[in-house]
Amino acid sequence: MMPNASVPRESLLDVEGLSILIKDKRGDVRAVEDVSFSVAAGETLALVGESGAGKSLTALALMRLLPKTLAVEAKRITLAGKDLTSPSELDIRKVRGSIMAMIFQDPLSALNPVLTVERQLVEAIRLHETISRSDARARALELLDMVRIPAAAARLGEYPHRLSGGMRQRVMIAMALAGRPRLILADEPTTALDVTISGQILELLKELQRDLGLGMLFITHDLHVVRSVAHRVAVMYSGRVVESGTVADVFERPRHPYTEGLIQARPHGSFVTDGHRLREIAGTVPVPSARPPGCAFEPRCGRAEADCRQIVPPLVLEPGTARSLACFHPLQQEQYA
Amino acid sequence: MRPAKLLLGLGAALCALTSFAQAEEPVRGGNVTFLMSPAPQILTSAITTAGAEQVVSSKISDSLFTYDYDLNPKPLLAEGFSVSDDGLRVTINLRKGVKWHDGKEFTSEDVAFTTMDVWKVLHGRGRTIFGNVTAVETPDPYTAIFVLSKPSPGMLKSLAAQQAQILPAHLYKGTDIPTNPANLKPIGTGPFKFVSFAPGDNLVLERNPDYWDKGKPYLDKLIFRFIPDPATRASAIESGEAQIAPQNLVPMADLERLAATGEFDITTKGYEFQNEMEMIEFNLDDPVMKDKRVRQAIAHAIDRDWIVENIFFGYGKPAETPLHQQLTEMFDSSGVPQYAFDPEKAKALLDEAGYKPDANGIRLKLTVDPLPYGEHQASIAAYMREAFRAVGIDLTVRAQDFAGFVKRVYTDRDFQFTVNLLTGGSDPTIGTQRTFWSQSFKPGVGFSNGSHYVNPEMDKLLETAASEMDPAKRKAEYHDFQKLAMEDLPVFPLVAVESVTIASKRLKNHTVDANGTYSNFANVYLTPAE
Amino acid sequence: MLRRVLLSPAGFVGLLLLLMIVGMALSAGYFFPKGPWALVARPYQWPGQRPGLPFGTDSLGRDILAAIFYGARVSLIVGLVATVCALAVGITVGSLAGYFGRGVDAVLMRITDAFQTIPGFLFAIVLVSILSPSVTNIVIAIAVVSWPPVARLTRAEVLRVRETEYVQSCKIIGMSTPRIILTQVLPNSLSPVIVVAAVLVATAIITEAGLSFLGLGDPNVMSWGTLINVGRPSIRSTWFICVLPGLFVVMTVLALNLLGDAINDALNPHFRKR
Amino acid sequence: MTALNRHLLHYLGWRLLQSLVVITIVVIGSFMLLHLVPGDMVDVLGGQRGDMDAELMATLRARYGLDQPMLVQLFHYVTGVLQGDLGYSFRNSNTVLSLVLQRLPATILLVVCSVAVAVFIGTLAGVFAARHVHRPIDVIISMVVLIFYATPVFMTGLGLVIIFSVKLKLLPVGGLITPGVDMTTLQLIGDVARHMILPVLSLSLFYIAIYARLARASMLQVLNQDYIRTAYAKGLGTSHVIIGHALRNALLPVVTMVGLQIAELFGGAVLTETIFSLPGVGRLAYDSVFERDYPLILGVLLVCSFVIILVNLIIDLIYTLLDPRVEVSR
Repeated sequence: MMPNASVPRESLLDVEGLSILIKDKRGDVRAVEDVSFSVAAGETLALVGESGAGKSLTALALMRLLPKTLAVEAKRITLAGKDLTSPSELDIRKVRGSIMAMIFQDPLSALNPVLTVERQLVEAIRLHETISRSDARARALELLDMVRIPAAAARLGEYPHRLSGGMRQRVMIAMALAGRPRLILADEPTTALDVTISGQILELLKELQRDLGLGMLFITHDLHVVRSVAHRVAVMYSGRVVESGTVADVFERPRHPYTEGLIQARPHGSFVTDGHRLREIAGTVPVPSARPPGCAFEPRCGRAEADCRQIVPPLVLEPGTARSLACFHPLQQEQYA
Repeated sequence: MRPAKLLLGLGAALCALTSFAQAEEPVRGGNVTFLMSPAPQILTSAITTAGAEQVVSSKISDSLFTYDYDLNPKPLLAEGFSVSDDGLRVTINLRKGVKWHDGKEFTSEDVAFTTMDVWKVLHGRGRTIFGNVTAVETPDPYTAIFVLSKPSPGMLKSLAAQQAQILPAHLYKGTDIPTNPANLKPIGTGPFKFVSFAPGDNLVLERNPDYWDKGKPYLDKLIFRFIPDPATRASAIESGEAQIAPQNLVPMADLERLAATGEFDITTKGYEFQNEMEMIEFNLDDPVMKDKRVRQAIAHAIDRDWIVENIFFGYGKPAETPLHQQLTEMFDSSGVPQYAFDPEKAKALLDEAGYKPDANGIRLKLTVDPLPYGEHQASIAAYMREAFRAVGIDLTVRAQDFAGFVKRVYTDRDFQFTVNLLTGGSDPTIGTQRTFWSQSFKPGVGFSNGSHYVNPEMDKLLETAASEMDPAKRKAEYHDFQKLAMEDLPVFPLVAVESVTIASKRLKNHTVDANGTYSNFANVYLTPAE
Repeated sequence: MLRRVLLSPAGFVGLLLLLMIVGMALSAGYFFPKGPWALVARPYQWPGQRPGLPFGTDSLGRDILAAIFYGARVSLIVGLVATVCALAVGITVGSLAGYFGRGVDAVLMRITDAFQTIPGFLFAIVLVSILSPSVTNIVIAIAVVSWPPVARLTRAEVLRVRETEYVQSCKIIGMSTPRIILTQVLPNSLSPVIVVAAVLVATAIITEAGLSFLGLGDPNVMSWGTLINVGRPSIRSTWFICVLPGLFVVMTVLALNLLGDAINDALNPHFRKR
Repeated sequence: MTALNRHLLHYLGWRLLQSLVVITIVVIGSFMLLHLVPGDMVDVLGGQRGDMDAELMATLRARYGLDQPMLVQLFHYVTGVLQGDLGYSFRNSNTVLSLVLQRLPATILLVVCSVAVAVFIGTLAGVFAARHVHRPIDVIISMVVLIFYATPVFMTGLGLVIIFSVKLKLLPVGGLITPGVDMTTLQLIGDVARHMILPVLSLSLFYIAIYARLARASMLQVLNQDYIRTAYAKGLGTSHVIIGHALRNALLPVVTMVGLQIAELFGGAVLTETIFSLPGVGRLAYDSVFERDYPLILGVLLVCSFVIILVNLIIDLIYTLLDPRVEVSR
């Protein structure tokens, strides 16, 4: 079930100090604050956290698809050697769909209802590649096969509303791959699907990643999905990355109290037989504008001390490991049973 | 034989003289656009009294005579006429060599057929004008003799194109005249031939090359445009797209402005055949209106000078008798009771009649029905509502459309008084008699004795004057008529209306006689623009 | 909701204009005790030509400003009453058709279609000439012509609301049908109708002006339409008689539409923040 | 594809049946309505012809069948309509059908061009305003179109005539064709076009606002949809997204509105035809109401309703072509 442990290769995407501000007359609010992470080719980084943590915003910020009322600030963003810290409209347009592609959550509304699958696919293909219409059609068929859509030729002429949810998500993936991207941003692609279909989609994504050597930033709130798809994971809380590292490390030896709480909150085994109550984390995620001064998790953290309240703990790489942590009083190694 | 022929000769000479006076040489060619509204439904006026049809058909078919400003007949299709001593036989000598547009010869047969089978049967006014004609003898193709049961001097005054358009017998005889296709594709004897008719939009006539009056008409084409909106008509004239608009089709308020530009000439001549009068018809069957003092009070409460000045812009005169001032031969207001604007007298009369003012000064409530045709009657009614308030009468103006008005007033008799526009015509027997003659009252028949006035003395007076041969005696009889009418006041004449024609200065001879714009436009020409 | 309407610029301007018009209507008696019909001076006086007559006089010498003040009263009443009638009929027909569906819906909708296939303005002309041009008849004609769109809109909303769970649950607990319609279905389907109401009042005022322009106005009642009709023949020279009331028609319709927009935005705010 | 055709036929059949019911209601309803009108055609004839006596009026009434009870007249009328005979207009001495067909082209031309202009410019303005939402240009556009919507059609019309025809003398004052000039078909088309500019402009200016506001609202809504974000994510430029993806979806409510508005436009045509003296059915109906020419009024109402239903049918089909989700089985 565990993906093969990844050996750090040259990174595909480097994000440093990314912040997203909600511009408002009464003063700007930082929805996402000083987030840093990187994704290597062939590697999947999961961005996990409760809803409202700013996961989707972060992905949309990379694609510069945020609504006008939100502003993006970053120290450094590089993608496959290209500097995307503050790209012009033209630069980002060239990158979208060609180097970096995105898959969205709700397949039902992500496809244009009045255009056939073929038109939307061919459009994506011919956007970044000068290719004749017939060749593009062939490429589209090829893509549909690649995402395992049965009887692809028949499906081409269909309108989205005649396809099932899973089928549509496959088309979305095909569309994302049309521009031969090197990095896929997947924003909870399986959340809207029922369990069996989402399992197939996850398998498909892993296969594609392996076959095409893609880097993937996978956004989810479901830890199961993280374990089955991701190599590394970054945990976000109220707009900040609080812990990141390899999935194995973080899951077996979570150091940040919030990560530990998340993992414990996961139901494992069956309720009926084991009969023990689920552990939940008291309190709720603060709204960005009402974020406490120090560490955002402080009010809900059993281990909070005075310094947690005053200073925002910086995300620090632990020497000698692949782990980064933003906590003054993390759980120590030995505490594990 | 009466010395009529001599009279006629004099008239002809006079006419030649006047045209000689215009030294300018008539310019040949050019098209003239003539504004008209409402649009005609058919193109012959032989079976209708509607204005649009009259203007149009007078250019296509000539009539027997045309009349100078003093309503003396001038030769057209008839070269002359003579009246027998007893006034019962009127012989008309027709012009030779006149052809219908389809090449057929114009003969006395056409005159006989039109008089007996068309005018007397289907034409509203024709039935009274030619009421006394028992037969039309045609001894030869160029002589028609009207045989009368009683002398009708009035008839001789109405053989102009407006009332008496002659139809081609060879096309109409034995057909259902009102639905005869020739009504929409007329064949006439006039200076202009029919080209095309787009109902509601335009009618195009072109020069009749073999018109009997060689060398005429001067114009190539005569185009009628039917524009319903008064403001758009004014724009058409001002922009030069149209050259002439008769019969107040351009609102009087614009005339001042257009006159100031110096490019137009504005005339009130050429409507001597109309002699339209704005009148109040009192419903004598109504309990309140039955009382003469109330009628007189209403008369005194109206400032007719104000109406002429502000609603007719001076184009008209306050009426002093039921006859129009332009009927110079008959009009005589000396010794005729007058009703000056005198609110105090009006209040006194109302007191006398027993209508005392109540708490807030209202003596009685009345309703007026203005004729829904053009905007003058509605304005007069609106003015009266305010003027009557001063004497304690609370007046309500009732609006309805034409059909509703005719049914309410002349069929249902459900009204107190109207503000009506009655055409006087060129002779009292044509327009005025029907308002006062008890015989003309019949429920359902429009514009005839709306007040249901029955006065044997008046009937006798009208009947003798109608067939009085001696002009002097006839004038005296109509003078008595005017006195009696203003005494009994079944109808209160308000304004002797002067209709106005506005035309570009470049358009010459558009109004040369009493027919005015209803003449055949044979002499009309257009000088080139500078 | 009112606060949100006032906040949006459109709503504010609209409300301001409307209050001004309503103010004129209410204060007409106070400013012009003699009423709109009195002949105060020589006709066709240009605005400002005589002191005390800022808007000049019409073709009979009546004070145009007085006529406009009183006209505001009539035009607003015509607009409001016609709209209320149209809403009443429209909502009844729409809710019945929407709620009961099948037979009732088919019949009512065909009748609505019939009304909507006949050109509204032409139908109003025929109606007014039948009933004779008086204010009440004009109101009836306008109402008869403007209820179909309301019916159609209400029906669509009722169809939507009828399927919602809370209406189903009412049925389950045995609530009587009329009570369901009145207390559950209608309150939730009327918000778009309210927005249309503002536009309906505006359309009614324009229709009344149009009818009067064609001479079908009520001569005994001074509305803006009456004044326009009085001024129409001389529009080429003394155009202000027509244009001044016309301006007020424009202002009222503008105000109502702006208000309609503001209410609409306030009711479904989702694309306000774009 | 045969399934689709069968579906289409079923749909068309159902819609035609509905339309027939509607037309019957229109015919019978308006026939009853017209008979409530005080006074009839003979009253008008009597009034206009001067002194017609009672017998003549009685004969005319008998001849026009106005003396029979209403139901009998209705029966005759309906049987006539079924055979395509809409009756005879005695006032215009022509059959109602030819009279109406003679004047229908002017109105159709006016209405169709006005709708086209209103929809085209309206949508353009709406989309442009939506694209620059809440910016000055958006407010200006919304305000300008609103002002034209608030101005009654007859005032815009007269204003245009005064400016373009009288002062600038560029365009004809009214009418459909310059009469009395024989022209080749090409010149004729040019001439009619010149005559139609002002009427179409004055009628469409009124309706532009409706389409502009609708297009703006619908475009704003569409730009919110997920598939627009997907389009941007593919790397498409803004204008490409708007034209390629958003426009087609935003047009759906606009097309429906055309169907609803078409009847109003015929109504509005009455005023425009009066001002620009266009020989259209609007004015024909208006005049015939005052002449109590029942067959003609009914003829116009019937033909107008028929055309409106036809247009609605066409618009429904266009809608199904534009929006594949509508399975023609509504």
